[in-house]
Amino acid sequence: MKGWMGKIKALALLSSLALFLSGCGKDNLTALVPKGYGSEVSFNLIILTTVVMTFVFLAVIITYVIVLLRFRKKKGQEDFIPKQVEGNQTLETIWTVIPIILVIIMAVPTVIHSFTLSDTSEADEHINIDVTGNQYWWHFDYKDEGFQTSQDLYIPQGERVYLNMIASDVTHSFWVPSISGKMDVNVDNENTMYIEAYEEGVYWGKCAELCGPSHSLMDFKVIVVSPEEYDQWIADMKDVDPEAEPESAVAQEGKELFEENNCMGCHAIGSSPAQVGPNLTNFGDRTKFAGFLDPTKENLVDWIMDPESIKPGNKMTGNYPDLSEDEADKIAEYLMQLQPSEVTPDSAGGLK
Amino acid sequence: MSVTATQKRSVGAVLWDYLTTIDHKKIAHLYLIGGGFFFILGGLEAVIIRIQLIKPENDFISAGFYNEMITMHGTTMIFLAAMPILLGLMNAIMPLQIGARDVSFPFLNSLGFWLFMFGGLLLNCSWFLGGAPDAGWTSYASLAIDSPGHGVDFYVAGLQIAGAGTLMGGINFLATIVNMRAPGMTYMRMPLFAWATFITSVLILFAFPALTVNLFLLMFDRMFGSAFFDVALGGNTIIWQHLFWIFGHPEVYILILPLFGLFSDVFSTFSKKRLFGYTAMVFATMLIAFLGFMVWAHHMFTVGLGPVANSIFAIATMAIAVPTGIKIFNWLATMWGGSITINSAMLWALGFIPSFTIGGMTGVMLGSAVADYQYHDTYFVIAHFHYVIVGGTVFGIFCGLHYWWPVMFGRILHEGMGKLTFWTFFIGFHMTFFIQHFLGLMGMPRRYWVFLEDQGLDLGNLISTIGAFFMSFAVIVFIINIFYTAAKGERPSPDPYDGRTLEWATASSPPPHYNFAQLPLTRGLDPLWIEKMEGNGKMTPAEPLGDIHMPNGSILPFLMSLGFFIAGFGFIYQVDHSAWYLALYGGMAFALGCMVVRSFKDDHGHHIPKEELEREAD
Amino acid sequence: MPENTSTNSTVKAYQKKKNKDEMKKQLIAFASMIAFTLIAFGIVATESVDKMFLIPIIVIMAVVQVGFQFYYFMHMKDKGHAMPATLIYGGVWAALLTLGGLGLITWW
Amino acid sequence: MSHDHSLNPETMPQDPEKATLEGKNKFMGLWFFLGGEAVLFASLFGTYLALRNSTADGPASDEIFGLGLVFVMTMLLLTSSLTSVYAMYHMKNNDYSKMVLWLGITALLGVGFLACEIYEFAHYITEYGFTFRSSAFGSAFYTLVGFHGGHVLFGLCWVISLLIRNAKRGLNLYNAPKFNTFSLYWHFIDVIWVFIFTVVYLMGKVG
Ligand code: HEA
Ligand code: HEA
Ligand code: HEC
Ligand code: CUA
Ligand SMILES: [Cu+2]
Repeated sequence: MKGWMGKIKALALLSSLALFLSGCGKDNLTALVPKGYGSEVSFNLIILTTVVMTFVFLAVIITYVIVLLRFRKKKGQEDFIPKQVEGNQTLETIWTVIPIILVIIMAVPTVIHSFTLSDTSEADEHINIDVTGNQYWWHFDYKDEGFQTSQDLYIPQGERVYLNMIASDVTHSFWVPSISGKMDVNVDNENTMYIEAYEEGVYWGKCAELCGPSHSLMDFKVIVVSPEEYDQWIADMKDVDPEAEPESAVAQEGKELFEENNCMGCHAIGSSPAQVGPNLTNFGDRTKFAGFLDPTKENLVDWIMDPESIKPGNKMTGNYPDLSEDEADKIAEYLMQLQPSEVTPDSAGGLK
Repeated sequence: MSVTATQKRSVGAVLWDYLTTIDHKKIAHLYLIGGGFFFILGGLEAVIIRIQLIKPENDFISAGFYNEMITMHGTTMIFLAAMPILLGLMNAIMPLQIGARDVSFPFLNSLGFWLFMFGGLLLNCSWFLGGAPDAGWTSYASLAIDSPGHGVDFYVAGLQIAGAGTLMGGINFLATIVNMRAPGMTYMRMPLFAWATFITSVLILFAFPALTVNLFLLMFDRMFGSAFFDVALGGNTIIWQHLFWIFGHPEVYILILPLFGLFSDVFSTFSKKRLFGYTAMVFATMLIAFLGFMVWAHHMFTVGLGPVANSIFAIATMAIAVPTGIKIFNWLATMWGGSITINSAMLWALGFIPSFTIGGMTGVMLGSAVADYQYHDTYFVIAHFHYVIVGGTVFGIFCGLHYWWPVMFGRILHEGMGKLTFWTFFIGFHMTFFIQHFLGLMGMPRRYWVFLEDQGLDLGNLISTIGAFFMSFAVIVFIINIFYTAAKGERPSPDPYDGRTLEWATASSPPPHYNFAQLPLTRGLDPLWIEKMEGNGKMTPAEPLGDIHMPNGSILPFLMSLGFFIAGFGFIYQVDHSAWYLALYGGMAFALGCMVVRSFKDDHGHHIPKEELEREAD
Repeated sequence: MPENTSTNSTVKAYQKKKNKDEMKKQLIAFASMIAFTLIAFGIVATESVDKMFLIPIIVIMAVVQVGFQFYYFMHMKDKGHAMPATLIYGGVWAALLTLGGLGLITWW
Repeated sequence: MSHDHSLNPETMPQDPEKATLEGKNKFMGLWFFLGGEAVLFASLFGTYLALRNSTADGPASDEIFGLGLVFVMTMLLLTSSLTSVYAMYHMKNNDYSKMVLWLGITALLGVGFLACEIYEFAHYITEYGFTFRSSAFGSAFYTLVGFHGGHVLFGLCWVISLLIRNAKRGLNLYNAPKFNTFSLYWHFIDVIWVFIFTVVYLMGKVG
């Protein structure tokens, strides 16, 4: 078993290299270059089954080609009546038994890893984060630490992190292809999965269950930092003073506008367990905001003024007073300077 | 009844004839026309999807509209295109293959068609009435409950009506095969297409009720305030997923098994050999159907059912590879040693083997639960099921149409255009869907209105879209072929392909409406072939020539379906205004009234006298 | 004319007797169905059986009772019922799977 | 083929309901339909089982179910099953008037059953405020039991229209299969009820 798995792994490595070289996918998004435990386990099975399938396909296609080459109706033999064969016990047994064996070969590791991947018995000894899927954004509650964040999930490299996931409105599905396979985020019950990332970096996450018009824009990021940086980040986040006065005057005005225009009704800065909209505590550190927009001032102003045109069906539209471009600009200024920590996606290598 | 006589009749008379017909061959025409219409509609929707995805962050159509598009594409293709066309083929051919004059329940047969048609129309009315359903063809409960407007209500009402029609079709075929096989046609002498019809009907019978119930639950929740899927009141949305897939997985075998039967007949005919391993083929079909009921949760591996459930369903899923493999290899063995003719019908069958094998293999890969955590809800799944559905079902439908066109319409399709259709479709198909496997693995989830720039997905999507244009071209060629054939097509003999089974043993092409003046006597598998080999050339009659009893046509199926159609609107709109209850009760009462009329009138059918049969035979 | 018409009166008499015997069996089936029902209601009303056993017992009694319905009242035991029986068992199998699916793994 | 001829004891075939092809078809068709119905009710039972404890602060099953009425309903329906057996017995003996009589009794018992059921539902609604919308349990309960009730109602309409349409026709090979399929259907309704009283009421009472 061991040596055999080793061979598979070598093969996996080789083919992943080949795929990588041929430009198959974006490094921090593709499932073909695993950078975490879950995706590695899945990947091994993908390779194993692909190898089996290649074998099967060759068997079929070679016979097929021979048949087509040898047994076409021949010129001059139009009236030839082939022998009417009823069947052949040996042959039929062979092509029943071999597939059974192949299926067993694939089924055994599948069963084993179904169990390893859903084993949550050690959850208490590891980091636990509550994940909430909402129509079109993700919320992360570091409940052991007592603060929340949204959109960007920070985890330490090389450690197991247990995610307890539930949806607030409709079913979503949590997927970070490079790090782990997906799990549905149901409305009915809490699902727990664990992830473990091997390398520092910023990884794309996607919502994989149809959840409304902006389903395709419900991206998030997983930011994998070193364990030391992670501790630093936790400390910084806990330290945030939501009332802190921004340095620049414009941002100061922005802060007031933010408070006046009902933004606070939904968005918390600093920790606040209730959330209708994303927590903005470390908004200035986002690699993308609203899931997929570059964090430029223009984009942010556009968003604040008309989120509907950017993310159809989002739950922010129409729930706050109309803003002038100038006001939006000031709010943007304020939001973009919310950078409570030194530990940022950039320090993890930046979003590629 | 000769063809020229038909042509002379006025349009009105033909129309009335089709509205009231209960002849299985004409109902088949209706199914093919209805299903064909919806296939083009679904295909156009597919093309719109592909145009939207031709480049990153495209805004050809809006996000909400895109979701309506995929939902209607999936729903239309599966319920309103593929299944009806298959029911059409079964209707046209199965009774002939078992040597029957008609089906068991001709009235029900017609009712089944009209229910499908009106259900489909009802569903598509949503486009014009505030938006189509947009929760995916799977319509998962949490999103379907959340969906505003009436789109999902149309989905519920339309599918409920169309589904009832399908169920009737299934029961009808079952009773027909059990009770109406011609003398000597034992079960183990039935052509595989007849067997496949039988087993598919069993699947319909056991799978559709789960959908019916599920649709009721959704309807009650959306229209009458119940709480099946309302978590706040203790509801559970996973119930929807279970019931949907308890129906849904058997459904995908409903889509493929008839064509497995068809391909068996085609391979054997065009190789001039009897089917290799007939018994194994029959039992493999049964086994696939049986296992098909025990794998539904492979669509739910990521729901969090736990490792035990996932493992069981993974193993059961992979097990289906075994009977399917038996079939693939038996087909190859059928051709092995044969004398293979390659015409356009056979081309589709030959194209099917590698295409479907790839689709089946990716199916087994999906069946490995742990790997599915990566594949699920990505373009890998889209690639898988288009490989089996297009590479299996659609190829099969084209194969069947080319093969049986003479039986159904008395003309033979143009070969050259047939081949052009095949090659462009075949190339376009692989172009569109092969690349999607990689798109999925590279991180592209399905049902994505846009994919983002700079994620390495551009080229793949572009290729995929170009492929779809190739397929459109092929379909257009096929449509031209139909019109060309209708106008100028060759009139074949009743047995143009040197056939082996009874659909080629009729007196004329197309067959007379009573099929066989005298029921044929079957003396073994491939009955017509046996007679030909023994030098008889045609079937021995199993009965003396006598009067034939045939059922009468009726407009009631059409009217009843119309009643349900109206009631459907009533159901959908009564939430807005109680005046709509009028439509609800009115439509229902009308349909029930038709039923009462039907049951209170004795209808003993009519007799075709022996003399007339003799006259026509000359 | 119907094919299997028999004008022979001894055959008629035989037929009548057969129907009577059949009716007797059906009456016995009915009596036992009533008995089962009484027992089921009885043990639930009196709470005389432990809950752990009670549910299996009443379910088994229901199944047996339904067997009587099918085999005696609906004649599934008679000739010519092979196909109906096959399909009913198929339906029961599909039904059990559905029940298993919803009853056992909806809550996980 | 003499469909319309009334039969007399001398010309009666052994099984009038299966003597013609139409009869055989009806017979098979109905059985297959029942196979499908089995799955239909299984889906409803499954839903009920999954939701039976989801009472969402509304009334729970053991609080509201009363066994007395259910027992009466059970007896009514079981007996009606027997009476329809009698009807078929007389059909086979070609005794049309007795058959009609027993079918009439069957219908009356069915009406009694439905009346009890309507009373029961009304009682739950007025007494406990327990409705279709109270909780997922409520929805599942009314849907399952209501579907069965709907089947009973349909069966009643069926048998009554059969009795009316054939009042003057007597028994013949054309309508014998119709009576027979009705009686099969009626038994099946009884089968479903056996599971309903067991799974819903008895198990619900136990909690
Ligand atoms: C015609 C329709 C059709 C057919 C025939 C199949 C056939 C199969 N399907 Fe597919 N499937 C769909 C239509 C179909 N499917 C659809 C529509 C969906 C998506 C629904 C949605 O979510 O919208 C889907 C989704 C789907 C999933 C869920 C994926 C996901 O959402 O995550 C899975 C998972 O197991 C699966 C598996 C299989 C398997 C194992 C088969 C098997 O039957 C295949 C068997 C065939 C072979 C294996 C090839 C021939 C065999 C040999 C040559 C022998 C040797 C082979 C081996 C030993 C491997 N299918
Ligand atoms: C029988 C089933 C069936 C068939 C045949 C097809 C056929 C096709 N499908 Fe579809 N598909 C589904 C069933 C099917 N599909 C289902 C169930 C889904 C899932 C939906 C969901 O997620 O809910 C899906 C989803 C789906 C998607 C994914 C959407 C998404 O997730 O965002 C895509 C994308 O490429 C796609 C493409 C295609 C294409 C290009 C074809 C082509 O093969 C189509 C070829 C046909 C044509 C091109 C005909 C066009 C004809 C003309 C243009 C002629 C016009 C002429 C006249 C008017 C005279 N399909
Ligand atoms: C009704 C609640 C609500 C109100 C009021 C509201 N928002 Fe939002 N906001 C949301 C939601 C929900 C989202 C997530 C949208 C999405 O991605 O689909 C969001 C997203 C955002 C984002 C992007 C967050 C991120 O991390 O990606 C910003 C910035 C933002 N809102 C700013 C504002 C400002 C400024 C105001 C006030 C002028 C405001 N919001 C008012 C609900 C609200
Ligand atoms: Cu959330 Cu898709
Ligand atoms: Cu499936």
